[in-house]
Amino acid sequence: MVGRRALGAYVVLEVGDEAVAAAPGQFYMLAAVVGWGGGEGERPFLGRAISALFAGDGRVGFLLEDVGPGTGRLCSLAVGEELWLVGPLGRGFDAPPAEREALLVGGGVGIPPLAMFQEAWGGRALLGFRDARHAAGASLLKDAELATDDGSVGHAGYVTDLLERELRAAGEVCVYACGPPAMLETVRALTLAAGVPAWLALEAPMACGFGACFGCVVATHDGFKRVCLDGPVFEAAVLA
Amino acid sequence: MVGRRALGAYVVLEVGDEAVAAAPGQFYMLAAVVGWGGGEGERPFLGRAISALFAGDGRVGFLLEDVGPGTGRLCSLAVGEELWLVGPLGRGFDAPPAEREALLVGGGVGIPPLAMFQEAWGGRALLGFRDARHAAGASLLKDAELATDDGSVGHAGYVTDLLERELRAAGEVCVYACGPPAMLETVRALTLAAGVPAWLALEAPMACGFGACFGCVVATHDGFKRVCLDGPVFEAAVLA
Amino acid sequence: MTAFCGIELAHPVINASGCFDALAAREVFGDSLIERFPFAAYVSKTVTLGPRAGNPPPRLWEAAGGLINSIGLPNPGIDAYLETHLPAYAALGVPIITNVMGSTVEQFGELVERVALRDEVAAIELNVSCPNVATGLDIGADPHELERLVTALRPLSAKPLIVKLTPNAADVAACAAAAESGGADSVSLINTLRAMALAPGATAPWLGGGTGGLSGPAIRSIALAQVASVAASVAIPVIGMGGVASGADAAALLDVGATLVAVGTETFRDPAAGRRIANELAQRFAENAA
Amino acid sequence: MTAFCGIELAHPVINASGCFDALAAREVFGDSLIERFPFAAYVSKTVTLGPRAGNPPPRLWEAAGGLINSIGLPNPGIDAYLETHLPAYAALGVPIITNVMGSTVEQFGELVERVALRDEVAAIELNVSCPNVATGLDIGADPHELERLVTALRPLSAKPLIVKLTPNAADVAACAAAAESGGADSVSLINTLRAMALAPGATAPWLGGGTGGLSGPAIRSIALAQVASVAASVAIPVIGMGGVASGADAAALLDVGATLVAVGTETFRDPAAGRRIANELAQRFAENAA
Ligand SMILES: Cc1cc2nc3c(=O)[nH]c(=O)nc-3n(C[C@H](O)[C@H](O)[C@H](O)COP(=O)(O)OP(=O)(O)OC[C@H]3O[C@@H](n4cnc5c(N)ncnc54)[C@H](O)[C@@H]3O)c2cc1C
Ligand SMILES: Cc1cc2nc3c(=O)[nH]c(=O)nc-3n(C[C@H](O)[C@H](O)[C@H](O)COP(=O)(O)OP(=O)(O)OC[C@H]3O[C@@H](n4cnc5c(N)ncnc54)[C@H](O)[C@@H]3O)c2cc1C
Ligand SMILES: Cc1cc2nc3c(=O)[nH]c(=O)nc-3n(C[C@H](O)[C@H](O)[C@H](O)COP(=O)(O)O)c2cc1C
Ligand SMILES: Cc1cc2nc3c(=O)[nH]c(=O)nc-3n(C[C@H](O)[C@H](O)[C@H](O)COP(=O)(O)O)c2cc1C
Ligand code: FES
Ligand code: FES
Repeated sequence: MVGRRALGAYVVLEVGDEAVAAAPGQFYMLAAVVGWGGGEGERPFLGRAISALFAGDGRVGFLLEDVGPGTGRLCSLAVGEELWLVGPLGRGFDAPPAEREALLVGGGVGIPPLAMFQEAWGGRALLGFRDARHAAGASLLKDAELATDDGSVGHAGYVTDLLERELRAAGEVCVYACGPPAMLETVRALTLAAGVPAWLALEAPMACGFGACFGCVVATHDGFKRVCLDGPVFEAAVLA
Repeated sequence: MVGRRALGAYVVLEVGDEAVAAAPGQFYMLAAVVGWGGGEGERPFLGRAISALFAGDGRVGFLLEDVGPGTGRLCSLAVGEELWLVGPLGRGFDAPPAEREALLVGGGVGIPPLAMFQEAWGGRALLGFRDARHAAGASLLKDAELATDDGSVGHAGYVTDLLERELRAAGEVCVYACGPPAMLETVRALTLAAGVPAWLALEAPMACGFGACFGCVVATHDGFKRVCLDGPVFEAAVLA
Repeated sequence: MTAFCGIELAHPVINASGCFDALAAREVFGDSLIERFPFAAYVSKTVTLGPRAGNPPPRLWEAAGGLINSIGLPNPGIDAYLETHLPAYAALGVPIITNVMGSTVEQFGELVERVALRDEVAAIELNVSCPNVATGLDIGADPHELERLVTALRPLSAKPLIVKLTPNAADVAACAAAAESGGADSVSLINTLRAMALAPGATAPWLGGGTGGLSGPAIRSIALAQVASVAASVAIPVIGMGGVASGADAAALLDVGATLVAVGTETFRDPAAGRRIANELAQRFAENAA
Repeated sequence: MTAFCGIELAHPVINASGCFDALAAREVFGDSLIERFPFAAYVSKTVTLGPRAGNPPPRLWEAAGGLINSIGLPNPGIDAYLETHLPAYAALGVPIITNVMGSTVEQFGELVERVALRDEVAAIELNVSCPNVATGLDIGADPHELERLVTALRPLSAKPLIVKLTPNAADVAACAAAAESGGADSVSLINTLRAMALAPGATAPWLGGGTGGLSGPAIRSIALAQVASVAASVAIPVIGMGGVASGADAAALLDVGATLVAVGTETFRDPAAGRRIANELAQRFAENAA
């Protein structure tokens, strides 16, 4: 690991890698070489899926929130400590169609794919966070409009309220979203109802990240699909 | 943990405890609160038995050599990190009979019981080590005569060579020994042959350290005995 | 209070047989142990008719997330147990469960009859599952044999009979049902799973007993599956165990239908684990009630 | 070179069924995967007659030192397997072992007959042990049923038949001997052990399938005991697996009598685990020879 900084409630890690470029929405499987596992409950055992925040020039960046033993250990890494890294993995976002405005909707640790998307292709960001401490993550995107659950920054309420407003304002948009399951479910319902194309970067518990275990499936109209291989980005319309 | 220093090939740890006095030869079960287990092979899982080097005034000291995952983690502890500590455990050395000179024979991580013995009751120390780096441990006792395997310090050869010499010099001695199994086996054979009373502080793989698991037994003329409960100090004559 | 086969317990956490020597613990930790005994009942180590020395050392191997033991059921035999150990256990102030094992129905019968005569004993646990001793396993893994055994023992004692099942069986629920049909008042599980390790750098087994039994967190999820399937198959109370290290682990076993939970290997890491886990459980219940 | 049932393998390390999707891996890691395929043979995921969707998610739970899965054998069915997957596997450049499972002798028979016709297949593995599907288990845990099954399948194919035993049996060695009597050319073990977990803070099972199978380091010592006991009981070659994560783990299985070693869960942590373990093994042999 070559760099580490705190960003509000999050930690940004910078890791040396042989610099394969990653697409927005692609992810890596991460594990610490030392101190992975053991302790209470003997977890983490498997690697953890983490989206790329940036990638290139021999470095990959990640945005992390400590929500359990795996992310906790990764957040505690000091510069110089070693990581196992497999990636970039999965199918990320494609470039947006020229004729529509890209709306980037997300929040929490879902913002890295959106940050990379905006860097590559632009787009207007609507981001939701729990509180001001988490909203610090919004600095990773340009000119984001914010919502917080506690109203401390921006709109008091859900980011999907902002999306609803945009969908009512009859512009030609398409939506790119990444965030917690409940948020994505609302994005899916809203965009479907509005007849607006949307792509969602999903999360699922993963063991391998490269299609080997069939553990990370999501239901689609074409049966179960592996989030790590056929996703994590799916068109909203294909999800069952 | 309140103190840590390197001593040649060893590490001396100082741990805050409610200051029960420990007898020479008594031990504690130690485990790190964080970073115990996981990694390659997922060990250590159980605590590790470690002899007291000193005990009192709210502090217990330990001498450690990194020989595997458990001692490795303990050696890597920084001041301020927390430990699980159960002890003092086991039956240590008794005070020597007044009419005989106490010879303290040992080496390697076997010296803590001898250091505490000498502090309490005196005695002349014969210590064996692999090389000069390990022989630094001898500074924990007063006026020790040394042997090293590589001849870099003191007698070139085994400490039991020194014991043999002492046993030939017909003084009224009794022997207190702690060290690796092969050394103790030789001490047992030599003192038995010479008709000299000897007490040995044994090692055995331990799961609990307080007599619960029956895992640490040694064969005696009176059947298997638990090293953690009936020992670790046994009279040489009772061992089968 | 927790009720189990007519016995009142202060809480639902007891020790697993062979994982806590109450007499040694009192010697080491003093009389304070009795004032605050960590378990709601005390289960003895397995007792056999004659004394047993146990297996030659080494008896322990540290496995991934657990421990393999080949202790081999050392015990002083039933005479010395009844004469010396049992009266000492009675002073612990909690109900005593005596765990026994025979190699034949007759041996089991003699053990049960002798233990049944003693008022200090609240219940009898039949170890038909120890993987270190061929005979115990064979009876416990075959539902028909097991039912025959329990049927033969049932008339010999009015005390609750707990059958400690073997996890090394194709269908543990069928074994539990057989024990129930035979007249058992309760079943307990899981015992250790047959396991093995080689000495580092060698091709020979490390353990003096050749193979041993795996316990600890590594078997926790196997225990939960077996306890759930057994609890769904019998009406008698179930004692669940295997890898319990926290209140959450204990709660999971209770959630799938166990009445009591036993703690084994975790007490090696934390001698007060029984009390800690009971407290964590009580706190969970309080939180859920609130 | 390692010889196995008349097949020449570059080294003794293969993948465990269902733990490596060679087509997905090629998609992810590119053609370099084929140039340096990590395994000496490729074992397919279990194929059934009709297509299967598998169990509803969540399908994974991280256990102490391991993983519980309730994948539920999703597969495209034998038609699509033979038409699309098998020709693609053949391009991997290593011998192909096709793993099949039926719910009846007739289903198994049809699967074996159809696979037997294909030159791309070097051997057939019969999954009689998957704990997620009731039928597979029942046949594999009962020596008599198992012998009957293998006897019926034996005449249907000249290809080596490998019987993948269930570890959830009272006497795995007896099952192995029954498979041998029925005409099996090899046995493989261990499959995952029945296990369960509750959702955090809930009383319901976490896994969509209810229960699942435990794999990884947690089962390593159980695997070693079962492989040792099976290898001592049969003359046919044994494929050992269960928790193998290093050359030392693989060497232990070979030391107790296995001919090949399969790697499953560890490939999730390290996609190149097969090659790494084979290299570590080769180094051990070289050191022992020196
Ligand atoms: C494609 C993808 C991209 C991601 N990108 C990011 C990112 O950029 N930044 C980031 O911080 N996170 C990201 N995540 C989420 C991250 O992978 C998870 O938060 C992480 O795996 C949690 O691990 P943990 O050990 O910290 O927490 P866990 O304790 O594993 O808890 C996480 C959740 O898993 C479940 N759980 C609890 N115990 C277990 C168990 N024993 N077995 C299985 N599940 C359990 C529970 O639902 C719990 O809420 C991403 C996930 C995916 C799939
Ligand atoms: C009473 C007593 C007092 C002691 N005092 C001290 C002391 O003061 N200082 C000190 O440094 N040490 C002391 N020891 C020794 C110390 O307890 C051991 O060295 C320690 O337990 C080793 O743990 P480890 O994880 O570092 O090494 P391990 O890897 O556990 O290796 C230690 C030895 O254990 C065996 N082994 C290897 N793998 C396993 C396994 N999986 N399961 C079981 N055994 C295995 C091998 O023989 C190996 O050589 C004492 C031991 C006892 C019993
Ligand atoms: C060292 C040791 C000794 C044991 N001795 C016995 C015994 O004498 N009788 C018995 O029925 N079970 C015995 N067991 C099995 C335990 O009672 C328990 O069933 C098993 O260890 C699973 O629980 P755990 O994971 O909490 O340890 C022993 C287990 C261990 C680890
Ligand atoms: C995710 C997963 C899927 C599996 N799928 C199959 C399968 O389709 N067929 C089969 O015979 N075994 C299957 N297994 C069992 C493995 O082949 C292997 O027997 C077991 O995982 C033990 O090895 P390991 O500890 O190295 O993983 C599966 C195991 C896992 C973890
Ligand atoms: S995580 Fe293994 S297939 Fe997706
Ligand atoms: S270490 Fe458990 S009885 Fe001695």
